[in-house]
Amino acid sequence: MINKFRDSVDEVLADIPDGATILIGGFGLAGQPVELIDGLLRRKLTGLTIVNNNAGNGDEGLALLVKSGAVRKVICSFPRQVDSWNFDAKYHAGEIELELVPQGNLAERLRAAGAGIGGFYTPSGFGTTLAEGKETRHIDGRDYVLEFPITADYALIKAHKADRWGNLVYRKTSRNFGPLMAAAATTTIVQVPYLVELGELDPERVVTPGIYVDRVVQVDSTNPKEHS
Amino acid sequence: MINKFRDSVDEVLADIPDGATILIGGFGLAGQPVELIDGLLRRKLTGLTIVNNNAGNGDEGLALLVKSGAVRKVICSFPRQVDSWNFDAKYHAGEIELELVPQGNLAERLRAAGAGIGGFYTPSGFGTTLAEGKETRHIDGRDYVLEFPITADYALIKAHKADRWGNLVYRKTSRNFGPLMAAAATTTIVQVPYLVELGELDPERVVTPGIYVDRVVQVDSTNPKEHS
Amino acid sequence: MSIGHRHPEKLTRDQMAERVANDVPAGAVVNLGIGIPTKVSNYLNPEHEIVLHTENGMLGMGPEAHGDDIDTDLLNAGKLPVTEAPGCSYFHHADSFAMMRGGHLDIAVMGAFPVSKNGDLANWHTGEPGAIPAVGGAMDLAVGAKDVFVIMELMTKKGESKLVESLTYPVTGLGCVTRVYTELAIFDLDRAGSVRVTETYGNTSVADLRTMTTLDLIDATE
Amino acid sequence: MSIGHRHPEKLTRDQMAERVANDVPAGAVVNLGIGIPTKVSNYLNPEHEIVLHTENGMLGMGPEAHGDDIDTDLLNAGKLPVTEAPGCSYFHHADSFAMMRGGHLDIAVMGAFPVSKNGDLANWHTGEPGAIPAVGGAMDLAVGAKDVFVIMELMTKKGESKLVESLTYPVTGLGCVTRVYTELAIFDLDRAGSVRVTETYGNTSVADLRTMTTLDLIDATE
Repeated sequence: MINKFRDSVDEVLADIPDGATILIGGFGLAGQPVELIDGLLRRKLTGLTIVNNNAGNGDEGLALLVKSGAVRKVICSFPRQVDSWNFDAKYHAGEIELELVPQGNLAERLRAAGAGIGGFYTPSGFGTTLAEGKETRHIDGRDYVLEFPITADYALIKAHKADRWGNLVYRKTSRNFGPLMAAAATTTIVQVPYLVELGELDPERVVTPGIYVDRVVQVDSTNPKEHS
Repeated sequence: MINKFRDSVDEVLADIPDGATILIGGFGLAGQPVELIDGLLRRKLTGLTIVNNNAGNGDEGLALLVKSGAVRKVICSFPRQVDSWNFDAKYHAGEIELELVPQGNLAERLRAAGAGIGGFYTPSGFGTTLAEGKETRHIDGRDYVLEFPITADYALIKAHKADRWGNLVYRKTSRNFGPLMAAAATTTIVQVPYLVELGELDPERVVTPGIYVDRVVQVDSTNPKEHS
Repeated sequence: MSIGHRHPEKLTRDQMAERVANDVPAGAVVNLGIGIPTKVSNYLNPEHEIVLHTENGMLGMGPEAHGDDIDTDLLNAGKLPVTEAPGCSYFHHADSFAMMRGGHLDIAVMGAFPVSKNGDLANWHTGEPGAIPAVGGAMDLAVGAKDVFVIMELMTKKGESKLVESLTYPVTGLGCVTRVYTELAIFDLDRAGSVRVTETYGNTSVADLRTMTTLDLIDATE
Repeated sequence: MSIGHRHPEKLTRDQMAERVANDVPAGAVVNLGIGIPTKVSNYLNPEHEIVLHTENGMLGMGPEAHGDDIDTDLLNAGKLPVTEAPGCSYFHHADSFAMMRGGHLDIAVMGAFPVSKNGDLANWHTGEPGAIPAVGGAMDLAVGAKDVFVIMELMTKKGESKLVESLTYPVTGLGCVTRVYTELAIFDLDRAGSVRVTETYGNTSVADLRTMTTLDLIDATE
C-alpha cells in the first residue's frame, strides 16, 4: 500500500544534508510552508542553496534561516523588501550569494527541471543586466535569452489537502510555486492541514499528482478561511 | 459585457481562410470537436495545415477533410492506423505533406507557442531520423534536440462546460490537447455540450481560463456519460 | 470620459490613474503594477468587465479584501489580500507567466524610473552601487503584454524629464512601452522613437514639453 | 513469483507479461505500451498498488471498461475505454509528457523490433521505403522512464535474433532499454554493452543464447 503520510515535521526533514539545494514554496503567506521552514531551522544545517520568490521577511521563517547562517546562496526574484533586513545584512556583509532571476524565468526554469527540458529561450530579461553573459538568440523576429533548469534536492511546499498517494489540491493563490517545485525536486515534502481518504479528491481537480510527492505531514492551518 | 457564446457552428468558422493553420483537439473520440470538423469540411477550404495527434480515421471527420483535398499538410505524431486509408492514399499519391513529431514534442511545441517560449531543448527524438537536420546540444551529460513552437491561426477544440468568459473545464482524458491548443492559436473556437452561468465553474477547477478562448458554441454530446 | 482632452490643471496621481482607466477597452485583460497603477482599478467601469490578472496566479481578481473577508490564501502580486470576481480562475506560476510571456494580456500598467522615446523601460533597479536589486515580474510583463502603459510623473523633483532620449538606468525591457501617462501629457511611443503627444494638461503646450524633454515631439493633440 | 527461475518450457506471451509483472515493485508508476505490454496489467498484484500512467493524460488508470461502463471520454493510449482507480488524476498532454520526459515514471514496458546490446531501441518504424511512419509517444517514453523494459520474442520467424550488436532499424531511443524479457531468457543491459542473462526458459542454456544472438553474454543465472 502506498502511504506517503508521515508523523512529524522533524521526521520528514531528518535526511536533508548540509549543502542541499532546497526549493521553498509560497508567495507571501499564501502557500508558505511555515512549519517546515521552522523545522529546517531546527536542523542547524549549513551551506544551503534556497530557491524562493523572496529572501525572507521580518524575523521569522526564511529570514531566520538566512540570519542563522545556514544559507550560502539564494535564488529568487525579489529579495529587497521593507522588512528584508536579515537578508540585506548578510548580503552587504558579503556572506550570502544572490542569483536574481526574473519571476517568470524562475517559474519556467523550475518547470523545465520537472519536465526534462534541457534549456529554453525566453524573451524575459533580454537586453538587461540579468542576461549578461548568457547566450542569446534571434528567433522569428524576436530576441531571446537561453535559460537552464533549476534542479534541486528537496522541495518544501504547502498544499490544502493530500491523500496517501500524495495527490494534492491547493487553495486559491497559494498554488503559486507548489506544483512546479514538487516536480522539480528529487524529494518533495508537503505540509497540509487536511489528510483525506484515497479517492476523496476529485481527479479533475488534483493539481499535483502523487507521482511528484514523497512525504506528507499534517500541520494545522492558521488561516481561519482554510477551515472549510 | 464579455460574451463569447455564439449561435452556430457555421458562424464560428465563417472567417477561416484558405491556407490557414488549424489545431484540432482530441485523442481518439475523447475531446474530438466532431461538429466543428464537420463544419470545417462544409467550408470547402484549400491549402490547410492541420495539427492533430493523428491524420484521420475511417470515413468521417478529419479523414474526410483530408480526402476532400482541403489539407496541404498534416503535423501529427501517429498518422498510420488500421483505418487511416484516406490519409494513406493522399500520402502515397504525394498530395499531402507530413511532418511527423514525437507526441511529447508535439505537446511541448504547442505549449511553447502559447507560453512565448522561442525554442527548447528536448531529449525526445535525439539520435533518430526525426531529429535529422535539427540542432542538437549536450547539456549536463545529456543530449537534446532544439525544437521550435507550433503557432497557428485557429484552434478547434471540445470541452465539457464553458461560461460566457470562455472559461473551460474538460472531462477525464478528453482534456488531452485542448488546453495547449487553446493557448497556442490566435483564435480559439470551442464546442461544448454545456453552457453555464458566469461564476458557476469552480475557479480551482477551471483548466483553460477564458483569456485563451474566443468563441464558444453549444453542441449536444453523443456520449451518454457526459450527461451528468 | 471625465477628464477632458485639455484638462486645465495638471493631473493628480488619482486623475492619472483615472485617465488610464478610461483608455482600457471593455473586456480587456489587464495587469496593474504595484503603486499608482493599482489605483486604476478604482476607476474601471464595472459594466466593462475588465478582467484583472495578478501574476501570482489568478485571472478575475476582485477588489481588495477587508475585515472578515481577508483570506491569506488569496493575495495579489503586492501580497495584499484581495477577493474573487465571478468568472475568476487560479493557476500556478508557470502557467501565469506563460500567459504573460505568450502575449495574452492586453495591457500591463506599470510605474517607471525613466522611459526612453523608443519605449525602453527602466523600473526595476536604481543602478546605485550597493543597492540590492529586485525584479519580480517586471521583465516578464514588459516583454509579454500587448500594450505596456506607464504611469509616472514626467518631471523629477530636480526638474529633469523622465521621458528621455535613451536610458541611463538598468533596462527592464527594450521597446516595450507603448504609452506614457503623466501629470502634464500623454505620450504615444513606437519602437522607431517617434513620440506623439495626444493630450496635454495644466495649460502645458507641446512646445513647453519639447523644452522640458528636449525631445522632437509630434503634436497630435488635435 | 509463479514463474520459476528456470521454467522448463519457453514462455508464452502471457507468461512473459506475467514475468514482467512480477518484477514491478509495489507502488511503482508504470506505463504499459500497446500490445503484449498491456497484458502485464492482468498479472499485477492489486495489493501492490501499481499506479498505471497513460500518456494521453491520466495517472491511476483502472481496468478496461466494458458494457455500460464505457465512457468515450475515458480512453487509454490505445484509444480503448478504461476505468478510474481510486486516487487517479487527469492532466493535459504537455503535463503528461513532462511527467515522462522529466524522469518521473519508474518503468515503461514496450514492444520492440530489435534492441541492441547497449540498450538502443527500435520500435517505431520498419524503415521500409514507402511505409508511412508513425511514432506516437514511443520516443518520449524511451528517454523518460527510469527503466525501460522490453517484451519481445527473442527470435524472428526467420530465426534471427532481435537482440543484436547494433541496430539496423530506425532508432526510437539510444541506450534506454535496461531489461529485455523474451520467451527464452531475461537480459539485463547497460549502456556499456554488457549483457547479463539472469534467467533462462525452455531448457535453453546461456551457451545456446550466445550462439543464437552471437553476443558475448554474461551468465548471471546463478
